[in-house]
Amino acid sequence: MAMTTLPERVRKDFPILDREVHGKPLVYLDNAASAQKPLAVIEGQREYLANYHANIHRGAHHLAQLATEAYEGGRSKIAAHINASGTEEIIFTAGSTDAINLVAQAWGRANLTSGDTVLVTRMEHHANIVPWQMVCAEKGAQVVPVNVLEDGTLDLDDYRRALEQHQPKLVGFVHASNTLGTINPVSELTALAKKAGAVTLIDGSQAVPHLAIDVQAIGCDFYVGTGHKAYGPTGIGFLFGRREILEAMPPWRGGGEMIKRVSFDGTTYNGLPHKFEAGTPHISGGIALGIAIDWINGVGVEAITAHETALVQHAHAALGTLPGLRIIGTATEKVGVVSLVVDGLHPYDLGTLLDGQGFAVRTGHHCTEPLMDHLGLESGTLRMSFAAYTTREEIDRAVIALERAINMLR
Amino acid sequence: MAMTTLPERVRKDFPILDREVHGKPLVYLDNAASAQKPLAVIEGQREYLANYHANIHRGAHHLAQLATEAYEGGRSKIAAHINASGTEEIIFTAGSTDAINLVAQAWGRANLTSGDTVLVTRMEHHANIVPWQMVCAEKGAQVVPVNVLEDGTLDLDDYRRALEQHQPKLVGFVHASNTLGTINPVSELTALAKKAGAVTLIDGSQAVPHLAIDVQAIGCDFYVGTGHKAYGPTGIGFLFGRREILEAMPPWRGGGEMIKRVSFDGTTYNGLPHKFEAGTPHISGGIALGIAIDWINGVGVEAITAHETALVQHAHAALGTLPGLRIIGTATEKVGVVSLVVDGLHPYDLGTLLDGQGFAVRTGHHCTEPLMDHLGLESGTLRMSFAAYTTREEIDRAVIALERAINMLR
Amino acid sequence: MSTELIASRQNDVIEEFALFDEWMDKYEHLIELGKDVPAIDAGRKTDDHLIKGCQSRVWLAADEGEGGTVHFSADSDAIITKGLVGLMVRVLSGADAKAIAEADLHFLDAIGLHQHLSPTRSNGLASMVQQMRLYAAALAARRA
Amino acid sequence: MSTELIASRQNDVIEEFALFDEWMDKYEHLIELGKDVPAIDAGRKTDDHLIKGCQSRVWLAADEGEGGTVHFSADSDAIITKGLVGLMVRVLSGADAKAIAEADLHFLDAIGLHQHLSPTRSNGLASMVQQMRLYAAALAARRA
Ligand SMILES: Cc1ncc(COP(=O)(O)O)c(C=O)c1O
Ligand SMILES: Cc1ncc(COP(=O)(O)O)c(C=O)c1O
Repeated sequence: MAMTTLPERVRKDFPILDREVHGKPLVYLDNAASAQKPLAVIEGQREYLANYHANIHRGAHHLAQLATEAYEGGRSKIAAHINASGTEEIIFTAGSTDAINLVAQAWGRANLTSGDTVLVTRMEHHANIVPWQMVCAEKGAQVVPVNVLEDGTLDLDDYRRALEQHQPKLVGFVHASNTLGTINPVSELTALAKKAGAVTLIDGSQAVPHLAIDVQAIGCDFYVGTGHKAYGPTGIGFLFGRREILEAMPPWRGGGEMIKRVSFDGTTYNGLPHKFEAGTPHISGGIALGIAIDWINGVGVEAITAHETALVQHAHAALGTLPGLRIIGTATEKVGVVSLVVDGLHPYDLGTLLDGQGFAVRTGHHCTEPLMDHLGLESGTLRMSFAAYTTREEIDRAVIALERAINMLR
Repeated sequence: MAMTTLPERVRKDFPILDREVHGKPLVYLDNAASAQKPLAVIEGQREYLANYHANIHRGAHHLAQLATEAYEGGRSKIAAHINASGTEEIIFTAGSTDAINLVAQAWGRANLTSGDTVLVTRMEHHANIVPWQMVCAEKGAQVVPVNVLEDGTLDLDDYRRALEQHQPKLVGFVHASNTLGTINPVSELTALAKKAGAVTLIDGSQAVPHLAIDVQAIGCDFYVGTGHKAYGPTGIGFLFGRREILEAMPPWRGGGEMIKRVSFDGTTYNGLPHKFEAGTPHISGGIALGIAIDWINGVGVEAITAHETALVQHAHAALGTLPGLRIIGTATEKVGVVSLVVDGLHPYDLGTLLDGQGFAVRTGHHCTEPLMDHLGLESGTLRMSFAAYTTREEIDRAVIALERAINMLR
Repeated sequence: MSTELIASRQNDVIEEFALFDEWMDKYEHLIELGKDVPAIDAGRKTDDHLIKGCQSRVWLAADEGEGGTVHFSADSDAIITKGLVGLMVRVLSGADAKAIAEADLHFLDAIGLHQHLSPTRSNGLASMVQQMRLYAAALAARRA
Repeated sequence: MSTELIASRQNDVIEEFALFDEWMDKYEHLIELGKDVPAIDAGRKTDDHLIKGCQSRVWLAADEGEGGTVHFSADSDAIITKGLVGLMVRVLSGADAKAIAEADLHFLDAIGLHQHLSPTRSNGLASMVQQMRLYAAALAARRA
């Protein structure tokens, strides 16, 4: 009995996959940068704008009510998807970067003082480094990195050592690395950090589109994600925070929605989650992110994880046949990300020549410069990254195209 | 010769205007809260998501290039529309609230010290009050309000007096009030503030959809606007800042895009405008906001201003016939906003009964609580607000519906 | 017992509103109820009893009655909200604490007014119902 | 004079690339040019002369020649970028400063490679061209 593959089932949902670039059929392998959107998301956003757009909350009219319900429905879907204990633990943000900045500024400025340490890993995205550098510079605190091993996994010994040595106030780490693919043992890392008395923040940007997530099982204090990498729209993401920690945190942005009462004699703030959501929200984004999560669940997170795991193994094997090619990041547990370098060749040249053949890949440091420095990869890597709609055949064709590029450049 | 009216020309662009609520045709008079979107915006966003979505900047592949060009095209359109002297003076933000917070945090924390004053007006939206209260509380500075007169215009004498007395570091004011409709004499206010040595920030949220704007002619340092009120999408807005002032400002959010180089030994920041744009931007929002501005210019800002001015006069006259009704905000220069109260009746009741008849209006304090307190309007007002597609006939019907509501409640 | 009481009162309200097909007629009735509602004692219409919604304000007073029952009285500055809080009081007041705390309040939904219960509506009604339940739950716990 | 020189050099490049219809053939040629480019003197491939794009790095050296002309030499760590900087040097080097500062550089567009000039591409090329112009403009101003 023939089984349909995941891509066979889902590709029809993605209109963009039928297009051409430079006269060649598009093969989109840049999903870690941003995933494409299923029709349900595109149409859901359209439907909102064409049928029930209105500013939400505090609106007594029907459209405002419809829009509020749909937007708050998006929040509920996120809460359920990552198993938060309530919707008030989900703060809508403009993305992961915005979410981490919220924590760095609201939690960090209230809790970090001179001499404190924030511990992160050398595989962090800039989004989980720079906000901490900024607040630490202000407070006289320091950002300390944990080492990454040759195979792209975290150096757990160094992690334990650093926890003990620095007694960090906060520990931040990626759930999955956007450059290496490595899936970190987040429950273990969280438990160790908690034992050391640290608050934990997990950057789930690359996990939400690929893995089942249970923040209560993990036990972390903060968890962030971004919509556009999870089949959702741009300009929207979320911060999960445990209720108690969010309640104790001062607000960050001021304005409408986040207040209870404003006067020139003194202003009081709203309850969760609104305390952290100033101004008119990205209503269509919240609605469409909810639809994206429905889409993921409709397809099945486990099916996506299994599919991508198989793709990574296939890609590793197929790329291994090209001489002079080295895969960067060979952890056993990986999301659908394959970074590589080719001896003597510049990733930019390879990426350009793949583009000419219709393949969208990303080259450079992938916003992980400290990792690239650490691994001695001054020009970065070429990264292919997969999604539910990526096929083995696309990977095979990418390998052929890459071989052609290598030959042209040699 | 019969002239076509503005609504006759543009209503076909707005699919939502054909819908019903509670079985009655929708009459949308809540435009100051958020405007509806023309098809060009809805379709442009759809087209992007279905055809050329990719993460932008630093991408070497074709889709990334297309997306980058379109997104940066949005920035250019904003720059041209408000006559900024270059695109690097336009920072994309999540909206006006986010833009003002950016200035309050990045400029304010670097420039305000103990004893300093930030001067704002009593007609400000919470978005132009609370961020200043927050940074002033931190710095030991104070927020001082300028009075508003009975007719809803700014008390210019009090403004001059306050400038002299407090020598404020920054002066912030709305271009047009979302509650009163009042258009402030922004060039004059800016010139006076500059003479007093203050930096100026104009909240243009309610001006962008209605008025022609020339930031160089006005001479202000900062000007903010929000997409969703200007026929554009949610989750996007902009900060204009004069190049020199932006260059001197430290960044606010940290992460990807806004950096030049990241390392654990020290991080350097990117140039304008990227220094202030951390993380993956709201790409579809930037593109669609550009389309919205094209739409406004296609229709003609002057035509929109003239149309709305006529609507306001018409509404004032028609509403004047209802006994016990008082219009709040009777300045000669107004955008399409009409606030009102009816003796002895609660705006919430009136708004609910208008909703039942198909009319979307807003009731309450409109995020201007200090103004409501000042005017002694504890329960706020009922506000009807207009857009290019609003017709005289809709206003006439709203007046009849309001009369029915009043009779039901008396 | 009290659970049935609450259920039958809800049915009464639903039947009463079934007379009105039209949205506006329903509101006309609600307004009449709002005008009639035996408002809270003047002496209790104080900030202690105030629930500040963003749109309208609600006052709520709760008293323990005989046998663990709870008696409510309430008021609002908006007539429609007042009609709604009056309905809520009519359905719940005098029932026993446990039944109130656990009541399945479906009548607003059934008569097509559920949107007023949305917390984002900010008329104070949702907060009021929450406070009624909290008061009742606390009382029930004390007596258990 | 120099303006015509720049124009005619651009036309030469455009003709040269007109031989290639296919995207890949065009790049093949660019790569050949990149391999051939007379790189910058080793002694000048220093951080002083480095233009750090995010994707590839470019080195640029500029010297004043006779009669207010400017001579450029350049290099890149990526071959395709190197081919492109080579073309840029070929078109501009030796022309007079004013002409360089004001040159209408349309040849990359004409041969379908304009996307490499996009500042957001971050390959260093756009910054290099900007620096060539700035150097030339400064020189022209000094001589005016
Ligand atoms: C005058 C004024 N300023 C600021 C804002 C805030 O805009 P946004 O909510 O889009 O950030 C609004 C609208 O809500 C407004 O009317
Ligand atoms: C691991 C990781 N963290 C954070 C981010 C930042 O996400 P965003 O740019 O959507 O804010 C990204 C993606 O760019 C990422 O891959």
